[in-house]
Amino acid sequence: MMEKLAINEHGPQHKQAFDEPLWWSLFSAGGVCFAVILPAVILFIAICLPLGLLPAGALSYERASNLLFSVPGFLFVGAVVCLPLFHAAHRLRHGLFDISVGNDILNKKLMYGAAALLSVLALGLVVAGMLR
Amino acid sequence: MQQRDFDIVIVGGGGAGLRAAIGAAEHAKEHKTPQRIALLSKVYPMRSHTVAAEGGAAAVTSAEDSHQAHFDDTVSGGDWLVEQGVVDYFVHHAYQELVQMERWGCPWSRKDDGQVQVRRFGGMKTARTWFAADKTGFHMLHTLFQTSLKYPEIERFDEYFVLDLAVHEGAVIGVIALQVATGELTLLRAKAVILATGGAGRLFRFNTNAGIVTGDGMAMAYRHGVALRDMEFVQYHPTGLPGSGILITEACRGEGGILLNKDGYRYLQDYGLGPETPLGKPENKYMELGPRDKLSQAFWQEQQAGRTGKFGDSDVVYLDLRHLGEKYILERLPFICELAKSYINVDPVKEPIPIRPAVHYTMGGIETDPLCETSIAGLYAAGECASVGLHGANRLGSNSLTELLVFGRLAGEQASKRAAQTEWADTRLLEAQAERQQATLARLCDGEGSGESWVELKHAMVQAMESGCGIYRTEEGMRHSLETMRQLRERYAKIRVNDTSKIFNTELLECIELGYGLDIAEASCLGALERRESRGAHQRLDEGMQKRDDVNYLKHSQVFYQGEAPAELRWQDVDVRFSAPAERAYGDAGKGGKV
Amino acid sequence: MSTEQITTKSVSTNNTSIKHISVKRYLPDSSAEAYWQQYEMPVDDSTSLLDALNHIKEQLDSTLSYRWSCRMAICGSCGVMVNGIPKLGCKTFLRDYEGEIRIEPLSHFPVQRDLVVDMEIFLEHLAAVKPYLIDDNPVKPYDPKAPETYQQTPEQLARYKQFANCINCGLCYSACPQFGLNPEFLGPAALTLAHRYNLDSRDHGKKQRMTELNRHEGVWSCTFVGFCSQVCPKHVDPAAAVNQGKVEAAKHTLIALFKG
Amino acid sequence: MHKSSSQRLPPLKRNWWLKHRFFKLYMLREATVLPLVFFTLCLLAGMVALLQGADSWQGWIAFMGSPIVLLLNLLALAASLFHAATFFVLFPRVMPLRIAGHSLPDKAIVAGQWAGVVAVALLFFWLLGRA
Repeated sequence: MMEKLAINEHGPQHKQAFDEPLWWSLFSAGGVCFAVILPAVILFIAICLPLGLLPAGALSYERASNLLFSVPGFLFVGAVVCLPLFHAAHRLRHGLFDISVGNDILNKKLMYGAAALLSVLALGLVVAGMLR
Repeated sequence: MQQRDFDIVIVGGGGAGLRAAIGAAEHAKEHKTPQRIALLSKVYPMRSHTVAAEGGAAAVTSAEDSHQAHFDDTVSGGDWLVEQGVVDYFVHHAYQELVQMERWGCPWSRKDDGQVQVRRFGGMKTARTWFAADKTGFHMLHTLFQTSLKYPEIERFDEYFVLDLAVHEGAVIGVIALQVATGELTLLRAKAVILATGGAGRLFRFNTNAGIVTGDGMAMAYRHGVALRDMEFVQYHPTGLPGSGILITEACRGEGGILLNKDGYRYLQDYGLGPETPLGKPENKYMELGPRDKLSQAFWQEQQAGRTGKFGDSDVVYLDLRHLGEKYILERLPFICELAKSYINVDPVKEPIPIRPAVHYTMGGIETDPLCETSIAGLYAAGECASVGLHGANRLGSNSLTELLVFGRLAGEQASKRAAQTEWADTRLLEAQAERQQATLARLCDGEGSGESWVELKHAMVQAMESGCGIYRTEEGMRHSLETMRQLRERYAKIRVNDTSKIFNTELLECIELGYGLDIAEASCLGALERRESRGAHQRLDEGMQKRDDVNYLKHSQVFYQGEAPAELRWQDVDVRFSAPAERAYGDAGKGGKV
Repeated sequence: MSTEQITTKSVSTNNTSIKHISVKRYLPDSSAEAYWQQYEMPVDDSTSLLDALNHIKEQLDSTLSYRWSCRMAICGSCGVMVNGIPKLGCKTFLRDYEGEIRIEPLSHFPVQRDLVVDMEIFLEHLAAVKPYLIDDNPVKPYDPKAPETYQQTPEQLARYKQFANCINCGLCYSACPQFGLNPEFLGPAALTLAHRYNLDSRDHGKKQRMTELNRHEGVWSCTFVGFCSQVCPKHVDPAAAVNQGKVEAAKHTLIALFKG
Repeated sequence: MHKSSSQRLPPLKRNWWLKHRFFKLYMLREATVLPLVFFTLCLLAGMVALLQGADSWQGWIAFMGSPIVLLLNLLALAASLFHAATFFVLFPRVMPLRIAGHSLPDKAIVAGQWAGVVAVALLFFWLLGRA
């Protein structure tokens, strides 16, 4: 019970967190995508497709390429890959803080950095496909 | 022992104390005399009992209303035992204070056009009560507390229990307080001190008051020779919940709620408050909108006649709101619904609320002049602890929330004025008094007392107050109560606490509060016994004393402390310069009277 | 008015039974460690936890310390942990508990003694957000000689009214793991109070408050656990206020960005 | 009053969330992003495969059909639905929608969001449900 008594030495800090609104906005947008779009995406692509429940040719190599390597495909990747990645990064960062793993400044860089890298990769793949 | 110097020390962090602090700070700023203000409270300020006020705050607001009307209502409501000059000042400053609260952010309920809304209240001629749903005191207190945070000159001492005033040669020089968290004594030297410690409802067993309402400030001033005035007038609020005494606001009736006995009959028409007003059409000063003393007395009469119902062990009548409709009830009286559901499992939308009178307010208190100063130079009092002369023999609902603003500010300004012209007293004078306090505490904690239990004494006190000084009183009952108080005071001298810890020793605080309580309870009983008439909240059943007696008793009672000896009573003239005493009448009977 | 007999439940309160309450005691001047103490008492359907504590204080053990005052859930004094959940003692009824009842001081605050915690940090956080009406250039300054109110329609009032109902009991801080993880986090009640004033049509202090809110220890420490709103005895929904504060802080940042 | 020297407790221990059901549910909600990340990585791999040609695309579909991957993606589906259930109720509290001075009931906003989920599923059905 006497473990308390860590006296707060540093005065009030007024350091503005101007980056947080960005992360939070991406988190929120990603959360919406995760909730509204992802159930259908997972159902059709990760479950129906491999189980062969989709009509033949629904996602044949040609059809899939046409669908993905296009402007709508670009937007699709933004909504089901990039934004959810930032959503995940945000929650992982806070989750790590919740269970006292690492330190927040480093975790932030790692998580959002990874999300950004993978997002660039994903969108890059679409662009590469379109230019092919 | 910590020692600090302040220009002004305010004891009590409720509505009056906070308003005084802000008033003093503003006054000092305006007069370019920077002042340090200490605000001491035995609880965090937002826990103060102002928080529990529900109904509203009165001020002349509409064009049809007039200062004269508010004055007349207050004077006759107080059965002419009021200081009329004070009432005059009050009604003329009420509105500006409520507007000031609005400018500080108080969320007053509104009309569709954005103007502040008013509601009806008992004993008031027209609707003039500002409200914030049914949590007016809560919103006012939090607004004041939050506003006080703007002022760096106000230094708060939260959970500091004031043990005594330091007085030297007829002038106050500071206070001695106990820091509850550590048990350390703190000396605060001051040029002016304001007492804003609230009432003493906890002298009675069944009351609407918070546990902290123990009359501390009254006792402190009283022990230094300031008169307690009109202490026999204790208001019973007609509508408390059975069992707990939790307050069900008068606003319920202001909004159109009705009172029924067990036969479903609106019994108030039998007590000079009729004729019956139509359902959902409340009329000021009629029926349920009569003053609190009359309504509580009517309950007692119904109880004697066997026309009250039962709820648990309590005799009750019923407050019926159902005809107001769910939407209206939830908009205007949400807190009442929450309280009734939580504490007696009754939904006011669907059922009448069983209620009974409970002790609510101490009309009397520390005697002050119209500028809030007591007979000790530099010592001011405001709010329920004070008797500035506003309420007389019966307070009108919604006058007290306004009172703590009007007189809180006035006391703050007066104290600031005095502080600008006064020097601190020699510290050694305070230290001497602090040593006395140290000795008193030591006696309570490890003295050789016979081990009288504070619990037993407290229960004996509240029982005696209730049985002898209730809604109706008899010579015999009051005499017995007074005797009891004197015996209890003797027994108190031998009291001892079990808990000797210095840290947050609430048992010690209870004991000290009990000591305060016994002193003022004696004053209250003495005033009651000696007032051989019936007036306002003081109603006697004794032969020949059932009527008001202006010849002998148009006078304030003043009780003076005499140490261990019995207290002494004197009589003081009342200021009746504007309105001669007249018949106090409500309902149709009041129609012919003064406008 | 008809003269029918009033039929209201005449309550069968007196289901008296014996209950055990365990209280976590901590008496720093006699022992460095906290310990559990059990009390036994008769209770009925109307007995609140506060009634029980008062019974202990007066009849069983006068050394037990706790805070209380209004006993009607408006002063905010009597918050304690009841079986691990923050509650107001006066609004908690023993009839709702089967078996053991374990009472502890509020979590996440330093314990001073028994059930009394040090609330200073809470008060500091409240004061930090400038919780008062700020109107630096009011159209009409307050004039005591011709006092005038602001205009505010019931709709404008309704926007913030719920958030003005906070009684500062501190239960939400005990429910908030983010405050437990980092006491510098301003926390639910303080952020709610800031939001209450930001939403008030009479106020113009949002920009000043935003410098407090838009900090890591401001709104951004909240992860919408939401337990604060669950335990709030006045249904203030602090979680909603804090997260609406995030939207405001985001807007604030955007504006700051454009203004450079 | 100046009291910036008030006491601070040390932070909670890392197992704090195991002590209450509410906090366990919170952690579960936060953990929904783990299967999400897995699925996203799968999707990324699929995009690489698609770029590489028809054979790798077929290989990717086969990979997606392996029991463990399938199981993890079923978990991701459940996670997305659980996430949706927890996320939708937050929306009206974060952004209360007001129309003509009256706030829209929370239930309507939540229902609207579920309607969105169904609409997206129908869109996919329209797109992929036929050859």
